[in-house]
Amino acid sequence: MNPSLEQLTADYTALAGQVETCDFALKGYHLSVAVPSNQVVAAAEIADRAGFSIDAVTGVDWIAQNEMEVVYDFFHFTSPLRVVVRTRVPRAEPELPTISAVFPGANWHERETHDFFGICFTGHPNMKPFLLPEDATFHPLRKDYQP
Amino acid sequence: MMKFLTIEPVRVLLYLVGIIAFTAANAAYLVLAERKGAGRIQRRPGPNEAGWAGILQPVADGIKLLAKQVMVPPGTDSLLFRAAPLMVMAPPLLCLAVIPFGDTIVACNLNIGLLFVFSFGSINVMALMLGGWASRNKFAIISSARVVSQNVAYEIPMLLVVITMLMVTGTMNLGEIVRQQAGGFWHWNLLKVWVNPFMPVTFIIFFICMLAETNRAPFDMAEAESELVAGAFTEYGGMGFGVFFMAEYANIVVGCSLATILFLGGWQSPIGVLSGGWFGAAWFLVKLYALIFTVIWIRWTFPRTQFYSLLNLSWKILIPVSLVTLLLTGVMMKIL
Amino acid sequence: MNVTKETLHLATAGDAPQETFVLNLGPQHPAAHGVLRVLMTMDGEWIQRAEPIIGYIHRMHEKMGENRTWAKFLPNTSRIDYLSAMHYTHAFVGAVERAAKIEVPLRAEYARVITSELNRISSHMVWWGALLLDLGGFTPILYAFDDREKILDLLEALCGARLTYCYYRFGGLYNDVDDAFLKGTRDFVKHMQPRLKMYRDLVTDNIILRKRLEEIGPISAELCRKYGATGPVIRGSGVAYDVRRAEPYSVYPKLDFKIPVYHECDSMARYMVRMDEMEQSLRIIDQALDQIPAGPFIGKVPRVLKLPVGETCYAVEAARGRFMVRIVSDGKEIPYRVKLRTPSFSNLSLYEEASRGMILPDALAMMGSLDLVIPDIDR
Amino acid sequence: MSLFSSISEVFKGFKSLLVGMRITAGQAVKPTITVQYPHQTLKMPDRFRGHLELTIDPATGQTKCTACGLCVRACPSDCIDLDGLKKEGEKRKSVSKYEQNFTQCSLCGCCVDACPSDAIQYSKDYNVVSFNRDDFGKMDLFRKAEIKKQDWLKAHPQPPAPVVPPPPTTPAAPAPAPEQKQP
Repeated sequence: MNPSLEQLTADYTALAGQVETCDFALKGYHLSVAVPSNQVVAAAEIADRAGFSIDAVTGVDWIAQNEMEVVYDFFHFTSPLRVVVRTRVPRAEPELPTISAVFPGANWHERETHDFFGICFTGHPNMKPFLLPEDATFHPLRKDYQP
Repeated sequence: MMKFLTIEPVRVLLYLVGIIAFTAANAAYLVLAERKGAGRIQRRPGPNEAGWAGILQPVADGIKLLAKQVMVPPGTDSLLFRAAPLMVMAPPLLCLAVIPFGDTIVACNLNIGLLFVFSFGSINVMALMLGGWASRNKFAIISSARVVSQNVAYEIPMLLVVITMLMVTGTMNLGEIVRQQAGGFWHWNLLKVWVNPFMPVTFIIFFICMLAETNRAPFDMAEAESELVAGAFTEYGGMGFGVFFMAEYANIVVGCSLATILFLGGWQSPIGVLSGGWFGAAWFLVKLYALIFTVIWIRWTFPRTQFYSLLNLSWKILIPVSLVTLLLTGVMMKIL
Repeated sequence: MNVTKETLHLATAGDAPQETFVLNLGPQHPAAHGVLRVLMTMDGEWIQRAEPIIGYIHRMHEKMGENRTWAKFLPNTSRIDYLSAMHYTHAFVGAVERAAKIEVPLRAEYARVITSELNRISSHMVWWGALLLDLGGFTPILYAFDDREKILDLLEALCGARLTYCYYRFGGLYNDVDDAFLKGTRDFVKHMQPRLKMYRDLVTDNIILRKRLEEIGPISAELCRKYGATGPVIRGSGVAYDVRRAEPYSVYPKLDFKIPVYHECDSMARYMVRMDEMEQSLRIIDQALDQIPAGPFIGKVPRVLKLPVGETCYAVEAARGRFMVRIVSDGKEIPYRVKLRTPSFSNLSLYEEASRGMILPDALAMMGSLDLVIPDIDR
Repeated sequence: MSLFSSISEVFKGFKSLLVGMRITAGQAVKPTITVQYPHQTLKMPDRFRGHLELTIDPATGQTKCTACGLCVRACPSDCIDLDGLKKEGEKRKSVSKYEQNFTQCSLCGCCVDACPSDAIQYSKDYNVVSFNRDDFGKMDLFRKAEIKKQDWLKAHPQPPAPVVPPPPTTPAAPAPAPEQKQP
């Protein structure tokens, strides 16, 4: 069941997302989708239905815009297709729902993102400190972090 | 002088000292032999710094182990924890007392030698179990549970095999068993295929069971260092560990001696010449160390078996096969 | 023989109170390959829940990427997974080259393929030896290291380092591949064929190993998909996913090689995939040695490297699976964000679900077949 | 599984064990492959990356370093500390202090790549041990280079008298100097 680019584009556009088709040779992915933060679970479900696998979940701290970006990478086992779903949350209150119910593999990635950026994934089953020490109160990948 | 040596108390004392020395020297130097053998197989020289070609390595190891404090971790049953190393060393020493090294070289010529060896040989599993249980360590407890079930499972085919041999030889006296195999290797029980065509199979079963009983690789469930750290010995340090380690080798010596006596003709010369007296002892040792070398060779070749396939091997293959050989031997003996 | 409680007909139900205990496997445990800690809730020898706890050698490579220039981050990439350092450097230089549109000369690309595949073989050899060590076989690791040493000697003579090579540079290589290296590699390929047969006779066909690995630790393709497991794990579950084919990079499209796939989903399948991969890597090296052209080994690279604003991804097939680098640049000399997506991380994350109900030795055999490198997980 | 196939499986398994034992026995009679380290040593390949050392121009016996500081800027782990001063009568600066913090060095080779005058190279010294942390924390490469200079002077017994004429020949930097250049 190889997904088609058009179908995916249509699905994500229906999700109030801004879909951008990219040149793989320049970017390293085919489809970049920006969705509102409350739509990430639906976006993940679309990827799940299309047979994608979770690659990574990570964050980027855009301190100038006072926003944090959460990036979900999906890759496909059988078709050479890569989709990037991104969403932005305000820096002051970085919260968005977890997709670990859709992709259990996102569990660890989200814990890591929580550690590094302090982004809270609501509904996450096991939001414990992960890579950082248990008593760490800092989020090292935030741009205003001073060691 | 010779007369003085044959006085019973002196003789017993001499044999006691001799057996302890033999066991200790074997345990110490088999460790070196094992490490050297492993080195050969893995194409490296093995320990070679202490003395010429590492000949003093066991001494160095012994001094190191002796100099270490024996730690008794808090929460352990300290009496059992200390007693287990003593209990593990006693059975092989006792068993060696009835093993005939030569025609006349035996500490105690017991008529029920075979029974004696097996009854005392089974105690050593208890020591491992107690040691593991007393150390109050989760790995050690898993290990001691494994050791018990493994030894129970392998005692059965081993004893079935021994009963087969008992039927063939008709005696439990180890010296008598050897004497029956006199005159050339074709008289050995191993090759007495006219008594039982499955005789080599019997030997292989005995050998496998001996490996399992002595917790040697590929059946080393007691230690299983990649799963259970050091198994039952996890909490032991210094000479406590050292004694367990030595007992393992002492048990191998006993097991291989028994295999030599039961199947390979004990002190009998394989070609008929150069037999008797000290030559006999020499032949015995040659056969014994050849078997021990095979044990070492096996250890450094195979991965460890999984615990349940180990039990499966015993219950599903070894016990049925040994029962069949037992039956066949009975039938053959009745016919012939 | 996959032993579960059901196959042994043990009383799992019933009113008898079941006592469980927690076994703390690691962070210093012989089977944990480094500092992995697995908190196992055990029912006897059965695992009820095995929760990997990681972070013991976390080094925050991603933050290190944010406070040094692109070129200065290069040595770090070989230290994420020290066993397949070449692949990791490849991904990072690939990402930067893709973003800065740097042309790489063909000779450099072929040299990258040769060294990458050598590195893959050496990494699989460590895995092979370590797996056998987990299973209690001590000799294979020394045979494997004997052969691996030949690879390391070759690479040392080539770039001066044995493990953390840092051999690839933006636009090419650190220094040219010389004839001695090419000849040595050819000799190695010839030497390796009979050795692989020896490995097969000694270990792969061994009945004890087969009993330890066959039908142990099944991981279905669907489980892999949900967790993002890649590399030999997914290929052992019957999916022919290989980044070298799915997202072709370097000169791999010009080379002819097979992707070994096994459909059994068990530990033995993963084992066989890696053994076959070593053979395929030898094939790739052989072809690349025939095809490597003369020419420069490094392209034109600006002296002060500034990447255009935007983000770029680059994925390679490392020895353990898909390794992806995502770099975000804000036009300055130093990266804005470097994300390292490592294969062992995803491969381990399915362990909790896959190991449920297994017994301890099987679970450890399965952990060995996942081929974990802990610094790769912790980064 | 039928009885017959299980029996044949047992035999096949047993045979595989014997094959394994034959292989280990075959390996056991082959010579050892190890190097007994303190007694035997290996020769390091030409490209081996040890710690840094300052090169000496074989023509003049002077260090080639001009203390330009490019290596310091190229170093990912900030482990190079150098200082240069301009001697009288010379056009360029020459190095007067060169310290490498070897405890932090990752041996990546960026500094050697960056050096415009081939003034630094890797030593083939792999056996680096010391009782003193500062021997590595502040590895004084300049002093080592001075020792080498002395050796050079001993090997080239020139009268030190012509101090005034040499300046045109002494500028030790931009000459191509193909001595240790790696391809």
